[in-house]
Amino acid sequence: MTKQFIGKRIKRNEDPRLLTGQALFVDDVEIPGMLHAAFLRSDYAHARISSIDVSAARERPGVVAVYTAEDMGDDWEPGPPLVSPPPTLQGVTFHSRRQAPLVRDKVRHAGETVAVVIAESRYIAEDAVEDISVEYDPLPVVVDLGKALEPDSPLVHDDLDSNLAAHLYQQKGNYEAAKAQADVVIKKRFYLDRGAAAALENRGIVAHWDEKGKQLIIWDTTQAPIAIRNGTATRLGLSENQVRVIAPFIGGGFGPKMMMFYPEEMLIPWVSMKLCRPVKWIEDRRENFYATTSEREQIHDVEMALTKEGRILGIKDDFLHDTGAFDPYGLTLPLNTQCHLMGGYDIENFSSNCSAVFTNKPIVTPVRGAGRQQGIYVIERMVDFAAKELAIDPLEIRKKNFIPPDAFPYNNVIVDQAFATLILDSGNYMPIYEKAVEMIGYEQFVKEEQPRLRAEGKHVGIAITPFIETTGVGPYEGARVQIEASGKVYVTTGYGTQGQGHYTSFAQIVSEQLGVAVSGVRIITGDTAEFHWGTGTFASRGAVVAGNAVHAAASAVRQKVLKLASKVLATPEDELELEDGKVRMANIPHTSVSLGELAALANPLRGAVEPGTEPGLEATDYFGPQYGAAAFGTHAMIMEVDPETMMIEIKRYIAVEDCGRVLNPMIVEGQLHGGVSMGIGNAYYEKLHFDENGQILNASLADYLTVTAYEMPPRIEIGHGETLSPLNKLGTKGVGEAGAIPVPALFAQALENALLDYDLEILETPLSPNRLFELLYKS
Amino acid sequence: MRNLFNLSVTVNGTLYEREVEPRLLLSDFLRHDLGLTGTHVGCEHGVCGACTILFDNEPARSCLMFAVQAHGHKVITVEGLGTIDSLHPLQEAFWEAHGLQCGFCTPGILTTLVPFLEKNPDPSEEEIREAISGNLCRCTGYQNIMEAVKLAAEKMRD
Amino acid sequence: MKPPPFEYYAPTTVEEALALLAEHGYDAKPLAGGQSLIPMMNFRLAQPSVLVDLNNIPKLSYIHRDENGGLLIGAMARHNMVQHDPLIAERAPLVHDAMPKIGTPQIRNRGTFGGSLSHADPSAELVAVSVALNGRFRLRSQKGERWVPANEFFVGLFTSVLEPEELLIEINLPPLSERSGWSLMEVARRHNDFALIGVAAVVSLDKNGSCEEAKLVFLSAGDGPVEAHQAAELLKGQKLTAKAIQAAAEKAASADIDPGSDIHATAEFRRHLANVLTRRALNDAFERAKGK
Amino acid sequence: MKLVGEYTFNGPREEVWKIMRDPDVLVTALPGTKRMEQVSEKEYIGEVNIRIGPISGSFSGKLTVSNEIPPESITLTVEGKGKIGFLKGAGDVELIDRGDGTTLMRYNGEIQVGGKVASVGQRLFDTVSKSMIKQGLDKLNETLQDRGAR
Repeated sequence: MTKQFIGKRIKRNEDPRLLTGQALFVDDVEIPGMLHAAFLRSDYAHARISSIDVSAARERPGVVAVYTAEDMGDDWEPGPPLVSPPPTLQGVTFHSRRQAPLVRDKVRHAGETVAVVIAESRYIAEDAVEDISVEYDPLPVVVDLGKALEPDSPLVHDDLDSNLAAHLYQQKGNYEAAKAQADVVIKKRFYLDRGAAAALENRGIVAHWDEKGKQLIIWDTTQAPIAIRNGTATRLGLSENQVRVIAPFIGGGFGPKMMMFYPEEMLIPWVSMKLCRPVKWIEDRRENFYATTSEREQIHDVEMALTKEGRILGIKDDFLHDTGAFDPYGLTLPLNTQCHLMGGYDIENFSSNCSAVFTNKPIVTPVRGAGRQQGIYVIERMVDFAAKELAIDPLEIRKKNFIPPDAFPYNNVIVDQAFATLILDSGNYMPIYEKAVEMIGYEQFVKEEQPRLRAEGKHVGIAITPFIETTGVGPYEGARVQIEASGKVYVTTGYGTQGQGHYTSFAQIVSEQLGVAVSGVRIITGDTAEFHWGTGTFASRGAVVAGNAVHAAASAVRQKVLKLASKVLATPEDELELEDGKVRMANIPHTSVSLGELAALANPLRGAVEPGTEPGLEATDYFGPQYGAAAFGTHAMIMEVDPETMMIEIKRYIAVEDCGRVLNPMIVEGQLHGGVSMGIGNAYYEKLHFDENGQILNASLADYLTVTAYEMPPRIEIGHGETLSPLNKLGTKGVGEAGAIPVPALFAQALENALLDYDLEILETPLSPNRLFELLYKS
Repeated sequence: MRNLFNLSVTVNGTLYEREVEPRLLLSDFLRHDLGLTGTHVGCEHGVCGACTILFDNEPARSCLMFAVQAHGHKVITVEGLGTIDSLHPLQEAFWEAHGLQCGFCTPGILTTLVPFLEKNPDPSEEEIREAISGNLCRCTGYQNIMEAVKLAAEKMRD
Repeated sequence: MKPPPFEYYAPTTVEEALALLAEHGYDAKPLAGGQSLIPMMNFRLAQPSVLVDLNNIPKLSYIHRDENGGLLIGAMARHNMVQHDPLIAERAPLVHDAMPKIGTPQIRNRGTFGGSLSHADPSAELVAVSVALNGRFRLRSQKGERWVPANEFFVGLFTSVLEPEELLIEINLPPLSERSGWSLMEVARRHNDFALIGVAAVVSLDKNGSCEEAKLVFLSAGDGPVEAHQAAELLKGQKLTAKAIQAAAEKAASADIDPGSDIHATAEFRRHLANVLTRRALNDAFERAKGK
Repeated sequence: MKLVGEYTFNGPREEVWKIMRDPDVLVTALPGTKRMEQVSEKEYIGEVNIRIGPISGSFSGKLTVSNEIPPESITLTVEGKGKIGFLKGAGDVELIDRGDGTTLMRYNGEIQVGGKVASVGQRLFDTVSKSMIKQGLDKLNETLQDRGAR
């Protein structure tokens, strides 16, 4: 069916507010009598607290209260587990250890909260933090992921007999048997390090306990307002309906704002209730590096078994995953990694041991890409090495192994983050891959341009990397669609938004059903008072799960509209059409009734609403996919390297993406641009540097290098494929994280190709000029 | 030591008189004393550019200035550029070119670009990169920001 | 990240400012552009108890010729003003080239020439450039005034010969000699970051095209601007052949500088880059000198 | 961060050793040292106010000496903390008689910094430690020569 609104480049409904400074962010909330919080955080990564003296802080003028773990008494308890380990996995070991609002006995990572000061202003609160003196007994620190499981390693959690947080084993077919038949077996070890999400807006929370109304209102930079509401109610002994959590406009999420409960989220509402005053805490940038979660450190020992023709018979990958000092987010990340270790390839035999490991470093939870980037890095690097080893063209070996279009739905056998067997719902990989090859002009470049440039002494390389992204997992989201007597359409969902354009893409879905202008659809997201149910913004699931919930609700309202209108216009429903906010007769368009009039009729002041029907033109519906939708894409780049200075320049960048039905190409392209920029950071600029004491040596934006306009390619050229997902009515798949996933693998390929004469072998990410120098001149 | 200063400053054309502590950052003064929360704070060490405002018509980091330093000066924030009903051509261009996503960095980028486009009615790609190189954006990869600036330049030329 | 409390003064004349500095001595800190000081205060790494704001002394912001063809720059001239000043472009092209490399456009709108020099950050372009150009600094206190050559002004990390009660009020840049060329080369992680290493080069040629004098001053190579005397010595009187330039570059990188290591670059990588950049900068400067 | 280096004192080894072990001298030598008292034969506690341009921070802590082989070698261990962070380090110091009335000091140690100063000031560590060690040793050398002069 031809779409009127879906698939169109429609300007975003949210933009005018954002562009004029009229959008509400958490730090914009001002309430009379509001107090301000500042935290004393541990300088040490691992230490016992022998004493805390807050007396001087309490005496400082302007300070209202100072709390330590002790002051919380019986209210002190660690956060709830956010995600439990997969019940479906046999023999999985999982030790759940969660962060506390304030450290009681032992500090387990630098930046953990030791005390909180509540004062009349943030300035005074920070003065008072300096008045607090803490005696620490420093302990040996667990930093090196590779050494953390050694028997003599210090323990992050003393009650465990090692730093093993979790172990899981997954297999498909029989790798060892496959290996026995293989012509070649390639073995490599890969090191992948940590980066930060570094959203432009740091985290923040405002809690307002209304003692008379017995109502707690919380503004929180969270990606999961519903879960925060429920958890807060439980912690504070309130009913869910006494707590209202608002996730207003949020300055970027990228994963870490999905983590819950952060210590501050447990503490600030508690303080507000204690003092019966509104309390605001806004994370500062330095805090953000220690207190907000980060990701990506893993060490992989990989084997790939192939025939001499380059058919991949099997993969074996035993890897260590750094989970930081606690593991509230369960096994989501290692599972995502395992799910992507076979990439888009048809591989029958797979074996993977993963050990998640506690270290004295900040907590690890998903960051855009969420374990997938690591999996894709490993498989794509291995395929590159295989091509080299077998002297097969790197394009050919990939084409040889892609999952064929007729194999979908493709059972990947191993269990994914949704705790179900991963099934790739649909896809047609070859055309996407070939489109990228064609767009970058591969043939022409390698045959003509590259030789010419090499002759000129230039080091220019080309790379092409395919990848899958599992997206849109359950459990569910919901939405309510309502036509008001004003004719305005009002839509609410519990799903939070952090810049993905939901106010517009969801509106397009509704407009498609009700024939109203997109700008006339008002969307409210992330306010628990507006919609009670939902899960959260993660796993690139907005357009898939929330989008289809909106679609379901809008379709239901459309049915109500048609039913009523057919009465009013005395015309069968199938002869009616919804257009320009009116229902009209297909054959005589000037005979029509407006949606507003119908809404008024559906809410009569006299007479009786027929039994079995409800007043109003309103519907609430939910969507929970049977399993996730699998997107596919291929990125390509041409990069020039100066092997004297290690400075790089991306000459061209291609991103071809198949994310099913595209709701708004403008928004999808924007998501890809952003993902790629973060991926470029992950590949060559962004790394959290920990020293041997677990100190972060670059906890500022001057030393933690997110890319600027200068580090980006001249432009990112985008191509689209459209393999609809059979699992949902809209046929959508997720795209939010896609851009970031293949970039480090792509970079490694491009660097090796550009520096052919150096016979470089890249087994790590992120790289940097200094590291590249070491690889080129020290081997 | 709480020696207060009488500060009078013109913000978006309005004269404000307030008593402030010398250490109060201009960014906090604008946001919390004047309620002009369109100016955002992303790092408070002068790198991210979200807090950029126009100080006597030149882009400056409001987190790297004390409010007292604005005494007798003219400040323009994003609220002073255009309104929802009548957007500045630059704001229109950002809307049309999808030059923003979460919108947190946007006010600082807009205030940076207004004088830039007045001085460079027809900027080159390179000049635009240079102009926005002091503003970090985590969502857009800068591409549609570049597009928006080109579009704005057209709009502002005719 | 909020700054600690301090007393604030906003003098309108140099005399008032000097009186305040004399009164408060070590506890006082002059506030110029504040683009380096205020971040340190926001992090609470710097906690001066008194700030003497120089931004209300218009007299300190100017750029004009001096009688012998050089330039006089007021300490409070903002980077942005210097960057776009035709006199600078014409008579101090090395400074003109350095300007876009300093911070970001917004930083350059506030940051000042004298502030950057007084801050004495070994990674600051102007610190190295002022030495390469044989700049002279005019310092004044209530006790009186003195002129200090740039190469004697910087004594260590963030440390200069400035006494607590003394202000840098003016910078003098002598004219480049005839048949001289300049170059500023640096490598930074991102465009706006502090350079991992950088070098300012000035070479002047004698009538038969040999190197009369060469000056190589490095940034981010030590606790202040680092002048490569040994390398310069190698070039004196030489024809600037690829071989001679390479020899000088190697000498500078291996013997003249003593860079440190940090998370972005090891000392070894910095030496490597110094070698590369010196070669490139000398070639660049040589070409310019010949061109004249 | 590693601290490895050499320094030549213009004086005999015994004299160098003496001043090295004299708290009153150390107070004057170690940059920014406000006070230092010997609490036991092997232990000194003290307060240092480090000032690098606009950056300043005071650290209180202790200095412990061990493996003492007068006048040849000694191990120094420092631990200090303050509002802007903490530091701990240990180093072996060796004195070699050059035979020409001068003494060569070899030091080889490691220092670790934590807290705020570590997280935002890493660019400066190397330079700071290098220059502080140099300042300190120069001061010791001066004292040494003054004494010799007396």
